[in-house]
Amino acid sequence: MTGGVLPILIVLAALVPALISFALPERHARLRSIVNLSGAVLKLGLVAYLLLAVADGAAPEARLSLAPGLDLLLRVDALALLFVTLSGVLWLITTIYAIAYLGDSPNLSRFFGFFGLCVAATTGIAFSGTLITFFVFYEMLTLSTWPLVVHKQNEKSFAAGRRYLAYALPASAVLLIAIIWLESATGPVEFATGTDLSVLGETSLQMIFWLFIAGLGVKAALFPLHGWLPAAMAAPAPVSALLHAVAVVKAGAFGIIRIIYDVFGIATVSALGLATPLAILASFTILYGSVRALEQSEIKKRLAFSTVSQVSYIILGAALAGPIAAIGGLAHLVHQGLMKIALFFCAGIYAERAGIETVEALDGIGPRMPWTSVAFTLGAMGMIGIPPMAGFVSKFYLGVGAVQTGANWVVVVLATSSLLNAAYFLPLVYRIWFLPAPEDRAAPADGFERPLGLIVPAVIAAGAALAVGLMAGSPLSPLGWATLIVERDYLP
Amino acid sequence: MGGDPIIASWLVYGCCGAVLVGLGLFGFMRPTTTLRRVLAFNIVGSGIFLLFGATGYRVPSTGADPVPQALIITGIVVALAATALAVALMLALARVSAGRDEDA
Amino acid sequence: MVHPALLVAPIAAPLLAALLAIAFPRGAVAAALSAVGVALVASLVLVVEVARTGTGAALAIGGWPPPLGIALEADGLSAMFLLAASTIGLGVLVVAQGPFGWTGRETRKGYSFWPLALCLLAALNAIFLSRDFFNFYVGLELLSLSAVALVALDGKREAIEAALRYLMFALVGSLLYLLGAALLYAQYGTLDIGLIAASAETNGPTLVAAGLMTAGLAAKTALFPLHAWLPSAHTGAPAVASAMLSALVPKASFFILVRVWFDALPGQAGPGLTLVLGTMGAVAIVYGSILALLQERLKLIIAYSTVAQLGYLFLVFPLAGGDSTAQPWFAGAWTGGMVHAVSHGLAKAAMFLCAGAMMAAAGGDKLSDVRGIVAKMPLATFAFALAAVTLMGLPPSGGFLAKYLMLTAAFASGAWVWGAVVLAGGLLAALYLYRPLASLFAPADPDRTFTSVPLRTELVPLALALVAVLLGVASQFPYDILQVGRSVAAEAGLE
Amino acid sequence: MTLPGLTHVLLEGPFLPLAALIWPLVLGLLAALPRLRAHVMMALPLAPIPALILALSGAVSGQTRAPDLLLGVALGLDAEGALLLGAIGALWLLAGIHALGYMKRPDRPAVFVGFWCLTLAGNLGVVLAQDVVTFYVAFAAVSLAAYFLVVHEGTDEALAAGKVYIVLAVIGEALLLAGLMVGASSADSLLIADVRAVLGADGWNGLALTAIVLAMGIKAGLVPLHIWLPLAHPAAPTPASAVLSGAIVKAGIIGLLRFVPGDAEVMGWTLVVLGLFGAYGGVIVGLGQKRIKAVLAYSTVSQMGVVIALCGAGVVTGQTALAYSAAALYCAHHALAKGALFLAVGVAHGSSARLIPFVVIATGVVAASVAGAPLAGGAIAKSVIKPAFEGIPLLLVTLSAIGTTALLARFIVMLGRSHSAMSNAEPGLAMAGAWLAASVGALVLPWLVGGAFMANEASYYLAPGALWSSLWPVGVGLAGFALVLKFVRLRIWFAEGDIAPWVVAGARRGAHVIAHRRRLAPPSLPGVSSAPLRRLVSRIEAGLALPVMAGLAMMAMIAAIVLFR
Repeated sequence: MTGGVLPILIVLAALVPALISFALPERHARLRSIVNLSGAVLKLGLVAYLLLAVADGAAPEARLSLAPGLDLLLRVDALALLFVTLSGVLWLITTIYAIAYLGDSPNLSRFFGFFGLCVAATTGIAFSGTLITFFVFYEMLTLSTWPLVVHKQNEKSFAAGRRYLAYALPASAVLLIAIIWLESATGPVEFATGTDLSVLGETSLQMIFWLFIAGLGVKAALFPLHGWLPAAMAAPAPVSALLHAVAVVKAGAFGIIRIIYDVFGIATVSALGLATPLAILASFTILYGSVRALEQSEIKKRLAFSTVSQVSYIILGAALAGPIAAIGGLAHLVHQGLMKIALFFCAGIYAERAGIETVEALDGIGPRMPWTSVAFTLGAMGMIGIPPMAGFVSKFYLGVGAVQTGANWVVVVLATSSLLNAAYFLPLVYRIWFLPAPEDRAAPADGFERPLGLIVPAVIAAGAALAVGLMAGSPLSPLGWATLIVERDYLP
Repeated sequence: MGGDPIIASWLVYGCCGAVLVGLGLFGFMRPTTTLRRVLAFNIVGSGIFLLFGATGYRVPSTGADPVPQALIITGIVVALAATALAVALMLALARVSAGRDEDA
Repeated sequence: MVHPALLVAPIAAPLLAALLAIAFPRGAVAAALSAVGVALVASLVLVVEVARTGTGAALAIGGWPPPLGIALEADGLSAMFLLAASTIGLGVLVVAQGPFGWTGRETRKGYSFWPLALCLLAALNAIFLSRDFFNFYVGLELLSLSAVALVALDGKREAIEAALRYLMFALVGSLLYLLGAALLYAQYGTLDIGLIAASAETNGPTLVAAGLMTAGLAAKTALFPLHAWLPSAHTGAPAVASAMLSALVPKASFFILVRVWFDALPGQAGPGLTLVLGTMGAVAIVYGSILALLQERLKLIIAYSTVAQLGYLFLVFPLAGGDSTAQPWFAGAWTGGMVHAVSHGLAKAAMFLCAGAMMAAAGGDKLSDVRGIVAKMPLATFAFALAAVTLMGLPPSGGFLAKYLMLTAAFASGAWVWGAVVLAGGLLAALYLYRPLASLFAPADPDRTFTSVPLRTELVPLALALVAVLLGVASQFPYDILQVGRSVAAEAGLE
Repeated sequence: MTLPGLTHVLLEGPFLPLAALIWPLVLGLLAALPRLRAHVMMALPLAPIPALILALSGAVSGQTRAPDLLLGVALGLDAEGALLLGAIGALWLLAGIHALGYMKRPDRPAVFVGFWCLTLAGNLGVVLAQDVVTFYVAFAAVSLAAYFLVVHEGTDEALAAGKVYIVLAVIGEALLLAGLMVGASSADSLLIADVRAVLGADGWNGLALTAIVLAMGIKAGLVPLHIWLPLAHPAAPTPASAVLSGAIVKAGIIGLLRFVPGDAEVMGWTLVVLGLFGAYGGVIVGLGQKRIKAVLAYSTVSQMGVVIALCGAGVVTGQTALAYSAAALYCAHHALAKGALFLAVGVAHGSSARLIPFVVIATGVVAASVAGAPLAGGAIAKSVIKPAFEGIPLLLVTLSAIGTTALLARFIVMLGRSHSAMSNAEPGLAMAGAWLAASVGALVLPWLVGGAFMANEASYYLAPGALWSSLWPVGVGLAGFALVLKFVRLRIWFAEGDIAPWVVAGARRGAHVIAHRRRLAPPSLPGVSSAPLRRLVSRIEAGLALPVMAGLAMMAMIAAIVLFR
């Protein structure tokens, strides 16, 4: 199979089930589930095949030119694969979870349609070889996520949807300005070939860089632009899992990584004096997200703010000019995905099965829902950065990388953020396991931890986070793959 | 046969045309009833056709240039059609506002 | 050489069908559909020929070469507009079978819709194919009169008032245009674009003539200060008619304006023209969007959206292709403008047809009436959303391609003010289209029932919207066609 | 297409160290299986066995490397490590046996066993770890998992103590993480030895060393950070507090020994000062305690103070190797002895008035050994650490024996009164057996293994001079205690955990302020009321519809086009 067709196949593997789901009327629930699951499995198979190919240095690409100088390029490189593997795996378990979670609630065809579109857009973002392709899929992601946020169609989710668009659309306008400003001077920008930025003056380059960061920062929930994320908690649990761990937030962070490494190049970024301010902004977001999370009494809101701070680890890793920090950032892209999706699944199960929405209602649920609570605890431990969970590995690499580049203050930020994470996660774990359960909590008819479709994905995700942390040293782990990326593509 | 007339006849027609156009446009813009506007429209139209005719004459030697004449004829037809439509609409409006509704 | 029939058919077929429709009202629908079908096929073949041969096609009718005879010519631009007009025309007429089809007995509306619509389409094709200013005039008049008649079709009071106001504006416009043509003829002794371009020189009378024509055409294209007639006209007209009115009619007069400044008098466009048209276009975008934001009725929102989107077209003049040599690749604002004209036409037609279908189902066109109609008419709502995506200029739609081309031209030529206006237009479009979309997707309150609507009234807009999006995806094809026969000014830009 | 690195080796070097760690984890997981729940407590004594076998086989040549695990696990064992491993393993074994008897019908045994094994694995990992990441993972396991042992009883007091414990443990983790990051990155290697070498330098590395010492201080009960110890011990079940005091606290000491470099003068002196302060402070506050386990807890604080001082002295006098082996021996002896004392408390509670004298006498001997009485193991341990000290610290160390003796005498007196009310109470074979074994171990161990660590022969300690030098402090201590008991009526009582209540109150007020500061309302878009805008716009629309306006606009347009050529 020629390499070129592979990336298109993978994008189609996500797109086709979506289109089929749109067409299927509501009553064909079973057929729709089969279509989506087979799509997900097929995608994973293709990704596995590609992993082997790319590991050997192949970089298949497919080019479709829209207009001279404006061509869509799907190119598979190691960084793209890291993101696609993450989104592929998490899409599979999120689909299982969504099927069980939504059961027979109304207009599911529409839900799975847009769900598939979202993942197709994310895959497109990962494979995009030029800035314009990236922008096209970036926009597709915004559009296909909005209907998911407003899926429940109640006033709260519409308000959340409004807020999401109010942040996302101007951001895309800003991003478009940045792209056009850059491309009008340097010609079409391709990630692989890189661009000579000498054409533009230093100040305009800096302004373009900050426009890029603003445009991508909304999705990556950087400090001033994170407002939409907590509000988007009005969406059903599988959607928040998708938003936080699989697609949207990752797309923002991935975009920033692409901009820093492939468009500007880490040397130019630090030469222009942009690396430190970005690192400071990311660090501030880390601390701000954690402090705000302390105040939230709703579990999902707390997780949302924790995402705001966790994603900035990735950006911090990208901003610090050292290879080890870069590896840490890239690995955290995957680790955060696994841990956060486990937490969201558990939050969804608690809300769905035991009606627990707020932190106070968590008392004593541990013994009654052992599997979910263990998964939640593992996820929480990972977030705090307690070894041997995945969170610790990337945090450790970030710290070491930071000190190597001389940014020692980052270690203080990381330590404080671990403390803050503990401050807003440990009380939850404490309530789950150590406080007596209120008498009036009625277990649903068929027991708390049913159906399995809900519990298994959560446990898998938490287990994967633990396994990835434990086996971090091996080349197969995300850390190993991140090292491969940094050594192969970005070592100065 | 007289020598050159004091001013060439085409100039006279040209100026008359221009005056007619000016008058018509002024009449068009004044706040008046629609009927008056349609009349103003016709005045401007004839002014323009006069201008067209004047330009046609200017080409010497082989008599009047046929093209403007063709254009003028078409112009007149089009102006007539437009006026007819305008008047029809005004009648329909009058009928409607008088209470009887058009048949569906 | 392109077979001459291809150039004549798009004009002759609809006219013939119009006559047949008058003679045999019972067979009007069949005649109309077959005629527009023929026109569509002819334009398709024409487009393919133009793309393949890379040169336009010309035909001197009756063997009389200009300056005496009338010449029909189709370069890339006219072929593209022709194809768009025929596609939209066919779509609209297919949907029109519902409200205006033969229902046993002859009704006033049913009888008069078909000939008017066919005349309108014939006029459009005539304008797109002609190379002669007087030909444009005749086409323009036929277009305006049939459009005015269509607006007044419903016979209600505000429809007729709107039609009258539209007629007034149209008459002033065509008079000024005719005056300009007369002066041009006085100056150059011919009205054929090619000949004028050959002997054009910059002097007072030519500029006055061109100015008059521009003012006239601006009135007909409803450019900002002269747009007051459009919203009421397009809301008064029946939805099917307003689809054609909004999507095609203003594009014809814009097409002539482009011919005047880019083909006939390339050297004449001074800063006066570009700045005036550019500023009026920019204000039109902002003003139209604000008004669309404040409307409660669906059709009014779409009508004001037309006013705004038309503003985009006039940004072509200040951007005018930008000195393409400066850009690393020669994407011009001119191409962007033309792609925007086509994609806006398709999207606006789809949007009006959806609005028509929803009004028929909900019995009213206020946003509150159509709330939650997605449950009953998912396809129409999805078409509406797709059209909205094109209007907002989000990828992968045709609108995005147009916006992208204009933006690159703006940034390359340093005129980033116009770039900002283009972007603001996209955001404002998102702003005023959010409310209708939100209410369409809102959960319908159970006791509200919608009458069912024939499937074709949902499928046609969906098809048109998909073509609009397709324009953005498979955009290499339209891009190349538009380059065929592109004048120097379009490429190098009005200086 | 071979995956890169698939063929590389999974494990190099001897397997036993890795097995010693993995075995307790496996047992812990098995405990969770419902089928094995019935006799899950059996796992407690089995868990430390591989570690004991490893310790008995002595030092391990070469490192065990498992590059895939974590960031490349490296385990190793030197002579001192083997001694410590043996003592800690033995204590865990005996405490496990004791727990079998002590906890007849424990609630949620699976959870207790699970976390017991996890803590054990962490404890062993701290001794075996050669690379920074494994050390951190093990340290995290031992400090966080121990929380569950503390709060096992579920009483309010236990939960409160647990809260203080976990907060300090997490702060310790964060500090350690920061310190290790800086150390690992400036040493550009993950091995502890390399990191230790680089920590001496000033600047950021100095800060890293302080952070690591603080983290170890929290665990080892360095004075200001010791407040969790006296709160946790009384609340925990006896076998757990035996292990807490005997083995888990040692993790902090091992950390200090491993990370404090030889050239950190300033750090050395601070350790000596704080250590000695802890030694004497522990005794004074210990005497003012009401509950027997609190007394023992303070005795641990005081003993650990001495060892910390020893570490500091080793750095100050440049004899880090000697201090390392001396500390190893002292800690090994202290582990078993303190374990025995705690188990004695368990045995005492379970035995009737009739049996209590035997318990008291045996515990008295062990207490004497801890105090450094001649012929007992403690004497050797104390004598081994003396050469590391000079000048005033040396004097203070010898005088500290007096304090320890007084404190332990008070313990013995309280032990005597704490027999169970039932006349026929039998402490049960498992509990008594474990306690006796621990006592014998404490007494005998220094003699058995002392040879390798002592500068001179065993006979030296039998010489009258050495006897006398270890006897007089014990005598003075006993005499002083007897006087105080008889005549000084005023009793000054210290709150358990001395400064703990104020610290906790301060922390709670701080948390309260953060949680309830005014929630910043999200900036809502200023809702422009559309009415005035609507009116303005409709006026403009009406105006533009007038033909005159349209006409004027067109005229203006034409003029602009013509004029601005």
